[in-house]
Amino acid sequence: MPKVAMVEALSLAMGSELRADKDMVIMGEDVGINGGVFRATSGLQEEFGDLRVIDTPLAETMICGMAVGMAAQGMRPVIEAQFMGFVYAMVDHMISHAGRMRHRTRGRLSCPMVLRMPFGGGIHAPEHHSESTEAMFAHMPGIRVVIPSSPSRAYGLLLASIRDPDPVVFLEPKRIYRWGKEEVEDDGEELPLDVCFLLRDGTDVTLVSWGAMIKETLEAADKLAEQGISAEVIDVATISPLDMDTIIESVEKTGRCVIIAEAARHCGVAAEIAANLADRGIYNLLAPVKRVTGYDTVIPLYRMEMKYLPSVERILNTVKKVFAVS
Amino acid sequence: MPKVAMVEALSLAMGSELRADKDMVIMGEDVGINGGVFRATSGLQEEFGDLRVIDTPLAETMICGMAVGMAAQGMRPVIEAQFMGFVYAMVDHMISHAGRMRHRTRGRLSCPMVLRMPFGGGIHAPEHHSESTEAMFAHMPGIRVVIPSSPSRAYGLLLASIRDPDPVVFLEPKRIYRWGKEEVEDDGEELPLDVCFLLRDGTDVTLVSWGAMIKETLEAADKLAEQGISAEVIDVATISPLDMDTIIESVEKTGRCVIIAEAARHCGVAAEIAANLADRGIYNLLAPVKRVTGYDTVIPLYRMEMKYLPSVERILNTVKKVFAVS
Amino acid sequence: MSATVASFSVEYHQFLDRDGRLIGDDIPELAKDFEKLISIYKLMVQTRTFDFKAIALQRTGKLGTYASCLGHEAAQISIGSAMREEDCFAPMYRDYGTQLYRGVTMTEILLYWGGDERGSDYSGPRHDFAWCVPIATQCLHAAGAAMVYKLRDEKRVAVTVVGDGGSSKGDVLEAINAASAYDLPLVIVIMNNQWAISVPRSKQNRAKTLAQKGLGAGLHSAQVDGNDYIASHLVMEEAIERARNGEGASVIEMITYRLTDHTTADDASRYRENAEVEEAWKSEPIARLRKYLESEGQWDDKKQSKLEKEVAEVIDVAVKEYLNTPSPGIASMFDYMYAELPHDLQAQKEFALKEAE
Amino acid sequence: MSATVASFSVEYHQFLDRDGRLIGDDIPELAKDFEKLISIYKLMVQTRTFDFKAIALQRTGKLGTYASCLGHEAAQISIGSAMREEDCFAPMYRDYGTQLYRGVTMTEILLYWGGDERGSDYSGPRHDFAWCVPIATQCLHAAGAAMVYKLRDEKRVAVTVVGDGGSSKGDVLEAINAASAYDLPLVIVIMNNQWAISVPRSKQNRAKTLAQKGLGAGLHSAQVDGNDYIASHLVMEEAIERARNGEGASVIEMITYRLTDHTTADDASRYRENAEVEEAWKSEPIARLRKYLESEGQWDDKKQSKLEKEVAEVIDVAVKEYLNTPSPGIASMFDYMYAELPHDLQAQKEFALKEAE
Ligand SMILES: Cc1ncc(C[n+]2csc(CCOP(=O)(O)OP(=O)(O)O)c2C)c(N)n1
Ligand SMILES: Cc1ncc(C[n+]2csc(CCOP(=O)(O)OP(=O)(O)O)c2C)c(N)n1
Ligand SMILES: [Mg+2]
Ligand SMILES: [Mg+2]
Repeated sequence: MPKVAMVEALSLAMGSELRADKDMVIMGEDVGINGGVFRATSGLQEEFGDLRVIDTPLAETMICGMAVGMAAQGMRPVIEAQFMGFVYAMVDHMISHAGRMRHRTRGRLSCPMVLRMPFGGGIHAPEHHSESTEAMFAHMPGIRVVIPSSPSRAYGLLLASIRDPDPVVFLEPKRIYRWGKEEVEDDGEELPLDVCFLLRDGTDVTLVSWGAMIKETLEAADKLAEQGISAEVIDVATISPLDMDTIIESVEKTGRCVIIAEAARHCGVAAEIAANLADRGIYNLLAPVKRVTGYDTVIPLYRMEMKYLPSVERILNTVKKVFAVS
Repeated sequence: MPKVAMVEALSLAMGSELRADKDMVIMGEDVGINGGVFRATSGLQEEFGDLRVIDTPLAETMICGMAVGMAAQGMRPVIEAQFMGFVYAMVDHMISHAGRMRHRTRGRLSCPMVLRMPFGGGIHAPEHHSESTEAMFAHMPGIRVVIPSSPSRAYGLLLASIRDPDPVVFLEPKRIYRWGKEEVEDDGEELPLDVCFLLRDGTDVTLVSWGAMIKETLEAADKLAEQGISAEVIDVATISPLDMDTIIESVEKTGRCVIIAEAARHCGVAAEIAANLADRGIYNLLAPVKRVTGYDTVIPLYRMEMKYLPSVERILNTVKKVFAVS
Repeated sequence: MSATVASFSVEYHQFLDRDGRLIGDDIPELAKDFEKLISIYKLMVQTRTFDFKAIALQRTGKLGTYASCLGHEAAQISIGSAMREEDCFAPMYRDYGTQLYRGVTMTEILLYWGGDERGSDYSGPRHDFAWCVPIATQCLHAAGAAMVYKLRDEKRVAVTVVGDGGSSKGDVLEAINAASAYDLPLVIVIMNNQWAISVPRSKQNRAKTLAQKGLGAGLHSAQVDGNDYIASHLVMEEAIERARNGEGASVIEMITYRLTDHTTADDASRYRENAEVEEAWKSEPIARLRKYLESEGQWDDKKQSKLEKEVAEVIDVAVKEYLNTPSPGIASMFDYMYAELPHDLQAQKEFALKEAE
Repeated sequence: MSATVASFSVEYHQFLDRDGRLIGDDIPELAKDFEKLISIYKLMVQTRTFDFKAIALQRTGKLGTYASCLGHEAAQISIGSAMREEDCFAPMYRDYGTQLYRGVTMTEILLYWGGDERGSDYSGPRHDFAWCVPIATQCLHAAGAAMVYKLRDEKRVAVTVVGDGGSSKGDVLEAINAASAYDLPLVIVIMNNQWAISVPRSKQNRAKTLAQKGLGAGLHSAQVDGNDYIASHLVMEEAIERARNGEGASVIEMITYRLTDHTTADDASRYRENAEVEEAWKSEPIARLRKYLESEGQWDDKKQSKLEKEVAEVIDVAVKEYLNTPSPGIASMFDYMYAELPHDLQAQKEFALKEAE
């Protein structure tokens, strides 16, 4: 089996489900013949035709609002925001309708749609192409928020997201779209949408992350191992609902936790994890819970963006601090 | 001096600044002759004319996008979203432009605007009229987020917000628009936009809240006093930037902290406060940091909304828990 | 060199003048279909009587804020009567006339404004959208529904309504554009009742009509007297059948008037002249149709009294049913958030249930 | 009864055909103002030469993703030449022609695409808006600027540009509506270059023109050959002067063609035929104006060589300046977030500076 990158795994998942479910359609800007600007839908229009893989006018509110309407009438639209920086015109329909349709109508209507988008920085992209505002979606009731960090998780989580009877925001860490190739069997097997993934066993400190920062987090764990520190690495993967049990179990063992996120710090998802530890996990903590995050600034244009994003070094320095204090 | 309610204090502040600053204008749906649906701009169009207090077409994106443009060209627009449930069409311009204008142009252009809106539940209003999504704005770089909880703080904080050279989201807890009348001197004195307000001194537990929940929080503190528990009450007031120093100082003294917020729990502002305590405050904590919040559901229509909103009883039960464990 | 590359016009349609007299030469069949007109008239009276009852309930603390449909009866019912059951309706918040025609019950309307989600679990067409409070968003849901019918090759049409105020919102314009781009079976009705709360039509823009927004994307666009049931029905019927037959989407502006406060939370006397309202009453749709039916010998005071009695009775039953509906219960806050309750909400539900004990 | 209540049309304007011949009878004065036309021609050549240079820099790793303006030179420069300095320009992301005319420097353009915010600290009119990446949002900023000029009674006009793709977004339509509602001194240019990345014009909607979007709100709306500098300038000048004189806003559709990839990150050969591009080259604006000037005896090969040399030199200076610009430094991430750094950011700045040590 040839190894594939995450972006190809996503394409496999969408192709597999387009084949299996005639109600599924893909809609977005440039998703058709162009295959999306990152090629995540490459070849799909060719295989399934332009009534299944549909280019749209350039209008995000329209794409999202129509998807809500289509989902409520029994189809399964998988829509794309070309970059997370362009999703904000979709926020109204997501929070006011997608997340409320089932609740509002007591289950008479529902909204089985997926909103996919590449997110995060680090690819030398222009302004507005490097956003990480997953917290905005995680705070919306009625919406699942899923973030893969490897090709196989991308495949299984996207399949599950498409099949889920409720709306899912599916965030794709574009910095690792082509990193960490794996063999991915196109077997239609989905992964659960409510558990963390334990990527590395450890005993001394729990490193929690998601998306592209998994890359630096795993590298940091390697470096820590060289220094004799055994780090457990957890990929949160589904930031809503958040599987705190797995994280708390880990911290029961390690007593220390550092959360690594690319997004701005203030009111980010990392805060939710730390807040849970301050409540349910407090008696297990041997040290302060630290967050390694982006700054509360706009992510700068690319000359400075690597200074903004958490680096392996920043992670290591922070881990050092949680050991200094015990 | 007659006592005024919060909504009147807001009106005083806007009138005062319209008088002082010819560049200030008010724009929004029904802000003119109708004085806003809650009467916060009552009488202002009559006094200042319809070129200073301007009714708009029904288009939130337009209102916010134009305000960004106006602010960048040297005016000080104070715009209104009629309810927080209708602000989502403004999110794009707030995050993509208002919060970035100064940074993007290295200070060449800036965005001194205020986006006001009533928020929160508990007034038996229809669907979409009871939202508390302040976390969404608190996570946006470059934007201040301010929430008053009394007439005098409303007056001073709104004045400061209008005068601030950067964009401010000003959230008005409508459930207490007419509660807790105070004498408010219309003296043009502003309040700082970066500090918490200590509403009640205490030694045993720190209760942290903002907006309309201050009402229940103060009531809970009264009840606790009857039970011999001395609660310190902090009104966060500016959720971005957040004055953690005051909160941590209080917890250094009390060792216990309960955060009360009306919003959905997951990734809300309460999480940020707890996360800071899990880091900088950890060695002072005698008990888990607890959050009393709305549920991670849509706020229900009004028959059930009081079951959704944190009650005095829910606060007391939670405080009981942080004493049970030490 | 200059050359005209495109030209357009908007037509206005009316058959009954405000005194219930037929105008123009081309008298449509519908004007002589008295069985139909009488049944429509009855529903108009029921709609209005219900509306008054709802306001009374609100005034006596038995209902929350309520958005009246007073004055919109002909326009709304014409939409209902031009649609088929399998078509899809995406309403705004005061479209009771259309909805009653389609089978939504008065009890359901009261439940919704009485703060109970069960009101939106319509017994009417189960695929119709729920009331929509975020203005204009429903237009895109309707466009989505129309897209489904088109993709599935079903001969169904989506119909949506937005106000004169709401017509300024991007959602409407994007829906119009989508209808053009995908050639959708969609009809967008702009219900121009002259006011958006306190903001008059003239402040939304300076264009002569709101219908012409459809021209921006090349859609069929027309204006109709929305207080004239006959004209409204015919214009809607034409637009819906065009859509059904693959001849494209339409934007229909219905001219009507909001005869009372925006909602029970509003006080229209703050911002509009009584004289204007009095003048508007002279064009209102129910008296107009009644006068026409009377002039044709199809209606009289006796029939009216009987109707009023019948209507009062059915409304009474609906109100009782509403008032006797027990609380939805704590669990209902959680149970409809997802098809399957996730672990975090399961825990919150247990907490809430325990707290309520 | 039916009556026409409103009618409209869209005119198309052109003076130079694609071979540089004057067409039509009414020859405008501008066609004989050779001093002006030559200076415009020079800027067109400079713009294109700069564009090629920027792409070369990107290909050699010295510049980030870059959005070319190849083919848009006449249209863009006509906007610049019809505006006054005190007017306000709210660009999209590839409007270098307009911007160079207004005083933005080539170094600034390179800095922006080179990942340095200092590029947007224009030396050009300091009140102009920065490049705008979130499509169509700039239209509302321009409407806001126009509102300021109107409220302050200044005789200034705001001009903005949006693409054929972008014209589908609600922001544009809300800006058009606002321009009508407030009678704003605003000109919205729809730069129809036939493609929105891989999506052709025909997929945005089925309307005959994009200009007619203005008709939806009753604005003056016209279409012009955007590869004809003379027609474009005159149409823009008329629209801008109307706005300045309080005669209302306009929507101008300029017909042009994106002759190369969407940006350097794109590969247009994936989705469009080479034949179409080749055909489009026959209408491109620079050769056309050159042919006209040559036919009038105003230009020749010698002048052309001299121009090319001059242009190469100024571009060389700009590129050097760009390449030699030192890093903005860590502090720059924080220093422009607020007029005064709040305490939390102060702490983060200190942390970042320490980390960098
Ligand atoms: C997006 C949004 N903004 C504001 C409101 C508050 N609001 C409710 S109704 C209304 C006026 C609507 O006027 P119009 O569209 O003409 O419809 P009408 O009420 O006259 O039927 C406003 C501003 C809302 N519900 N949604
Ligand atoms: C709101 C938004 N959505 C998507 C994008 C990504 N994107 C950048 S350019 C572009 C196509 C724009 O086409 P058009 O408006 O015709 O302008 P052109 O690039 O042809 O000049 C897209 C989809 C964006 N920048 N902003
Ligand atoms: Mg109206
Ligand atoms: Mg284009």
